Amino acid sequence: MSTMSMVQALNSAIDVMLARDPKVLIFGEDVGFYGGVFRVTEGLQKKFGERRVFDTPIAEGGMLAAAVGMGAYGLRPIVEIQFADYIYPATDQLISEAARIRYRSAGEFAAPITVRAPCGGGIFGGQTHSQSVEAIFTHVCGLKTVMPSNPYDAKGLLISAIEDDDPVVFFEPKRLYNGPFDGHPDRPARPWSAHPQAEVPEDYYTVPLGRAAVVRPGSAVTVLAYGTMVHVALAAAEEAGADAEVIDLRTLLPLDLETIVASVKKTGRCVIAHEATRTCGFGAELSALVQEECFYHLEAPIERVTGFDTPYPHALEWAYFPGPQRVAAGIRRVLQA
Amino acid sequence: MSTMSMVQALNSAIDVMLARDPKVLIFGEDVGFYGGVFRVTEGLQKKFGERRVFDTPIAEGGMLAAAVGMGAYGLRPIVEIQFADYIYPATDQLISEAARIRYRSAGEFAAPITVRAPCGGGIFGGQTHSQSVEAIFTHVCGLKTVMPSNPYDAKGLLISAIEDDDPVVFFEPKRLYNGPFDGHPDRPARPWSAHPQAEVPEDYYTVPLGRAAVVRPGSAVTVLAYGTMVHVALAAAEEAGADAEVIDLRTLLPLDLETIVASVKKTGRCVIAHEATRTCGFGAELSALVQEECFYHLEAPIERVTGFDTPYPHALEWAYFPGPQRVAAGIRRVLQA
Amino acid sequence: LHIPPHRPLPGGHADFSYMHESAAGKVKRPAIDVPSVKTHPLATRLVRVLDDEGKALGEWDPRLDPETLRQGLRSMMLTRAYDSRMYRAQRTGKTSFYMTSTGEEAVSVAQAMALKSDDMLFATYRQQGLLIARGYPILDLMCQVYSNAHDPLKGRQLPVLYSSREYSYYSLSGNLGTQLPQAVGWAMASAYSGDTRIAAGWIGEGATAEADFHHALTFAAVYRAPVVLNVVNNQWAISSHQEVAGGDEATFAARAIGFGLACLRVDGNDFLAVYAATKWAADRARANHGATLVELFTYRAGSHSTSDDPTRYRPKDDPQKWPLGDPVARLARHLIGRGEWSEDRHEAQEKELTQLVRDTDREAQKFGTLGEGQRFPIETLFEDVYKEMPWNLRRQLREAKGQP
Amino acid sequence: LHIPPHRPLPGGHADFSYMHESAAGKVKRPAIDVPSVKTHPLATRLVRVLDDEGKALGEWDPRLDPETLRQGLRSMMLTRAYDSRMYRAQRTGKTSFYMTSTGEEAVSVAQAMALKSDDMLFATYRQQGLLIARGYPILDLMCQVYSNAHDPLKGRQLPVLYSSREYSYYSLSGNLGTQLPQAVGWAMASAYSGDTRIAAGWIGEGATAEADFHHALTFAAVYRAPVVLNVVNNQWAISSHQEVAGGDEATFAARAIGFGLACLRVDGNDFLAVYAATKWAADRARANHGATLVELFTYRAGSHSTSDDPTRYRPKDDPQKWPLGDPVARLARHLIGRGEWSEDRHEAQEKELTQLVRDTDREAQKFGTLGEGQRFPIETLFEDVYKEMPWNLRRQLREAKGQP
Ligand SMILES: Cc1ncc(C[n+]2csc(CCOP(=O)(O)OP(=O)(O)O)c2C)c(N)n1
Ligand SMILES: Cc1ncc(C[n+]2csc(CCOP(=O)(O)OP(=O)(O)O)c2C)c(N)n1
Ligand SMILES: [Mg+2]
Ligand SMILES: [Mg+2]
Repeated sequence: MSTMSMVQALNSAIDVMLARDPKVLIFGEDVGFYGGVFRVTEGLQKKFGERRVFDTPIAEGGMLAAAVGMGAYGLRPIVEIQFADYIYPATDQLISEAARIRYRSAGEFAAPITVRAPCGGGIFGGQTHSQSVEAIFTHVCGLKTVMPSNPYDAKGLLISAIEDDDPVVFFEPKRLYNGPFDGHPDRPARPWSAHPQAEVPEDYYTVPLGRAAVVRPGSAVTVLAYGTMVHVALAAAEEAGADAEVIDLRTLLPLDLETIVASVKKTGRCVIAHEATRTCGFGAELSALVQEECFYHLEAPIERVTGFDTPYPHALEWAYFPGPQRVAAGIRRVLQA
Repeated sequence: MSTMSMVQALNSAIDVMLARDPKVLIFGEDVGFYGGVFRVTEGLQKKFGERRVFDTPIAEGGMLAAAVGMGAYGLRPIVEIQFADYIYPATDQLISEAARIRYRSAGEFAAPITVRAPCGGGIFGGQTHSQSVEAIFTHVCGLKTVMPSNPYDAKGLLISAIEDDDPVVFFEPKRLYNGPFDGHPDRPARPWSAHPQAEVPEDYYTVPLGRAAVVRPGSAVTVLAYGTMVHVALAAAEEAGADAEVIDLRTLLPLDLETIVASVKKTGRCVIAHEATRTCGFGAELSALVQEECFYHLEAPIERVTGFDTPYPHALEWAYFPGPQRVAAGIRRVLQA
Repeated sequence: LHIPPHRPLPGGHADFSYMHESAAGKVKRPAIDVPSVKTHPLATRLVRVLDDEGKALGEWDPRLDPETLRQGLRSMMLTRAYDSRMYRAQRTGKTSFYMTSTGEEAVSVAQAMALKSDDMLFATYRQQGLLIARGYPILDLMCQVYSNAHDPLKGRQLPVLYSSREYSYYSLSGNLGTQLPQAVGWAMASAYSGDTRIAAGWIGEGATAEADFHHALTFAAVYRAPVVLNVVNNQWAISSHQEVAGGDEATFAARAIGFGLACLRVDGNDFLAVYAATKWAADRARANHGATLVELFTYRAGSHSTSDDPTRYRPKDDPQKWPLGDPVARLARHLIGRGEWSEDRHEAQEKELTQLVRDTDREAQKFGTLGEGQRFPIETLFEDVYKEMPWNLRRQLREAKGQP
Repeated sequence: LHIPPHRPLPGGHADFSYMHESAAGKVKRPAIDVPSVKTHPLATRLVRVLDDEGKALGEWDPRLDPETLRQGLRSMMLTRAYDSRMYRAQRTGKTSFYMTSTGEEAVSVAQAMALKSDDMLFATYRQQGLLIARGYPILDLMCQVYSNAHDPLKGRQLPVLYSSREYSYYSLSGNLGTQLPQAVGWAMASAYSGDTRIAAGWIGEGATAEADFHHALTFAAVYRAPVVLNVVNNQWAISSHQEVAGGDEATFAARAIGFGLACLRVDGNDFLAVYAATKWAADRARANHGATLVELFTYRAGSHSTSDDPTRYRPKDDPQKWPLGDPVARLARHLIGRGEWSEDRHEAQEKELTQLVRDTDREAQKFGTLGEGQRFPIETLFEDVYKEMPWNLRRQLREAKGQP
């Protein structure tokens, strides 16, 4: 056990898997010698050599294609997309190839690859360094989609993703690299060292894909969140003084519907929070499912608190971000409805 | 006025606009001399010349990039993507560029382009000639998304799309090219000539973007559909013997929420039907919105009847397709709930 | 604005004046380990071995024994017989779609023979000859085309999008180009693993405009991947001529130059030349001297697929006028010239293969066709989306079965 | 598996042994209407005019009058002064991000001057000199970087992603490469409209691996678009050396060969050479002889951006050891040699520009900085997503304003 930041936990997961399995390798822009622009692969090339941790040409589509070919050979490549905003050039290889290969080859070939991509706001990066694009991939059958909210889960989920025999898109919220996690720019950011989930074992362990976690039990309202928004939801619950049950989805696809339904049937109220733009965001699917599963238990309309339907702005980053005030307001509306 | 098929109506819309506006041009794979694999541009190169109707290299990303550059110059290019399944290589130019340019340039530059793409099943084309990918684009702010269900709307909406100053993704359901429209492969297909909406004026007219149409009035349940599924919904309503109000959305983004809400508040029940895969499909957003807007009027859970969360199969195309039986079953469930 | 004019026109006559083929035997054969720049002059030449009389000339003659050549001839003829059978099967409504490789059989058959049987192939839909030359059962090919109960791909895929791990043949995609950079990735994995197998990828000249082609060349160059990258320039991409893909501005082999890759340009209808060029590139890759871009200059003699009528966009006599002839006829003529084959044996073999294909087709149809007979059960619609079926698919399967 | 080794290493010393620059004046200048193949040998040469003593030699000397050169020198010095000012502004927390073009000023300034003022520019984030040379107000540049109330882009864009229709400068994208094929599209539109304006696009050597580069070359070749396509090879892509982009296998100019495009490779730190090469390519495009791929061989003297420290991935002395010198010093030396400039005037101008930039910065900060002062109102977050604001954005705007 030691205290790890998000970046250290991710680095540790890759380190552990490179050591355990010679079929694992990782590549992407600046991931080799430099160790990645967010330092997630720092020290790994030195430790495991250039053949296992290396830079690629700047071509996300090429990286994915190479990974699919390597997967067909039997390797387990990890691809780092420097920013989720730059995953679009890779969508064809990801959607038309990686996600389809098992099905179209009747199980003869697979794509056991993991695509890591930092997502969301947090660095005043403007519209091309801040996007949350998960909903594009949760619509694609054949893909799994993961977004951790803390170092312990990040390492355990990333190891599960690497070991998974299907392609996994693994999103890493940038705001959890540096904070503030709770979405209060005005207050001093609480470092990971002050968080219990920063207690991370050095060696191998997994957090299973497809399982959500109830991170705050409550009985008045259910708040569904993932990534950074888990911390925002917790802060909002406090600020609304609400007996809110906060669920960290952790894996979006396959979704842990049971945990969600059990909670909403108990509370009768539900708020969904994500940073991505609202329309057709993952919150739409969550809302539709909860409504289908819990209709007769719902005492108030399901609320979505999300990013606005605009590109991510630069100067007004915090005005855009669905912070604790907005989530708390949503919780209050649902409780008063 | 004359009777037109879907293809003829689309051809007429492009013909009219090429004649009206020298800034309009159309290009894509095989659209020039050959007239397009679905014959939508037949005769147009002969009539307007190679400079206005031409073939491109096989590079959807290149086509979109060229269109964005032409749009910046002041032209109104129409791009034909031969199959919606092949739009992925163009997603970066469509999402990161066309959809963002007005915003990031503070209105100095725009992308007044129209991207046409045949979508959905209907030709036993298997997983790479049958996809309905609209939900990927309805999640993207800055884009408009359209899907007509009949020749009259197709021409009027396509003209509106071409004249629109924002980028429009225009999906053309292949099943409406040939039929059967109602999703009954076993029965003789009713040709367009037998449909009133095949009565189409030869010259210029528009059907505004952002307006749905109530194609079947009813008071017991609201059925939301678009494209081919409008015909399936109508057939299903008959077969369920239900007093169903069927709404043809026509434009998905911007959505005509008013018409939807007015109907559901009246009926208190809602079924959503689309051919695309279920999870995070556009139906999720529709369900979320209806539940947010009409919660206190809903007497039954909102039902989604959709394509399954699998790739589009070849042999089992009709088993995959959400046909009238499945939609009728959904209507019955909602009525009995 | 310059738009490449559409020519030759359907009304008019075939026009191949744009071609400048080198005479057979004229192009020198470099050693397999030369620096790639030494091969760049070959980008504008055409490696040819067989002359118009069917004699094998020059350094590129692979000097293959008659038995091997007869085997190649047989595979090409079998491919052609199979193609015409399935084309007609589609025409008579037994399946939804088909694509022939008529006129291009030397490309797939000679290349399959020049590669090792366990080299990994990332083909397009027009290299069925690769599987046939490797001895893949015609019955299984047919069942895939019929999407019937014996289809190895369970009726999921469009006809001709075959897949066979056993025959080291990667699942075909309906998306153009995607597999070329995958071949490079597979080759990188092979090198990473110290494996001696190489990869080979194919792409049509039209599809070279896709991003995947660029990615394949870039990654192959940067990581010196042991792969053979083939551009099959059959002059047409559905209705658009190779100049729409840039063929008028430079050859497709020349695309290698900007990446420092080796390149070869070869008469794709010359079995011996295709074999020799492929062997050269494969040996070079296997010896870790890097990837080669091979342009196979050939002609799509038939329609693009069962969905189009070529006489709407090119002259009727275009196929007949193609200057580089027919690969089957040319190889047969060569063997006959060597006294290793005869008109009679040729005719007999044609009959035999037609019969074999007819019989196999009867077998295949016993398992059903797209329209009729047995099918895979509904479960197969939901299997293999993931390794394990998630709850949403289990639910949807129940719905599809009409269960609550 | 071959992985390009990371070199030179931070610990060690600069190593430019991979470079083979031609001597100044040695490369011949073809006529602007030569067939593109005639330019292909230039892909492995380096067009240079200024020798080490600052003398202008050979056919490529554009023979510019002293006034024009002094103007160029001033724009380069102003760009450098502006860069260092804003770099420090970021360091002192006045904005989120900044990128300098230090060492590459000749690329943007000389190219802007060689093009017509209304030619459309599709630049990357490292050609701020284009705007400065065209006389775009430094104040507006700064306000964009500060995202303040006077920011022409309303605080929406990351610093340095400028846009100005008035100055024929297309909005910069944060996505690499995307604008190169857009430049081709714009050029196609210009040709379509019988316009005499051409387009120019820029891309870094690292980004040439993106699909957009391939699309740009393909479309430029097929439609013979009036465009100048520039690859700025500044040796680095963040931490990865040009060989990771394939620079060891061939030059980036050579990528033109496979498309039959004209190409030039030029000393990017030689103002006269850059001007002459750009003029050649622009004249060729304007005369409808087609597009040219120009590789500008230069060096990124500073960090990639304010987010990285180059000493972590390259030797400290790397910038100093760069063999092709500094563009500002080289042009100044040339002018001094011609008796048209002096050390004193140079120093004075440096002071003047530093002062000018300091004063302008004070002005700019009056409108606020990222952290402090005025901002654009919340409405601007929702405007310009579409031409007209749809209901969902109107609603969300009300929510953002705390209205019911
Ligand atoms: C990404 C993508 N875009 C478009 C298509 C439609 N399409 C199928 S085949 C074809 C022509 C391909 O021509 P070429 O690459 O020369 O191969 P050939 O058919 O001649 O063997 C096109 C445009 C596709 N399958 N995939
Ligand atoms: C599509 C995309 N992928 C990755 C990035 C992240 N990124 C920004 S700059 C850069 C390096 C670019 O190097 P180069 O093209 O040589 O341009 P230079 O910075 O040297 O001017 C990278 C990888 C991006 N902005 N866009
Ligand atoms: Mg072809
Ligand atoms: Mg660079």
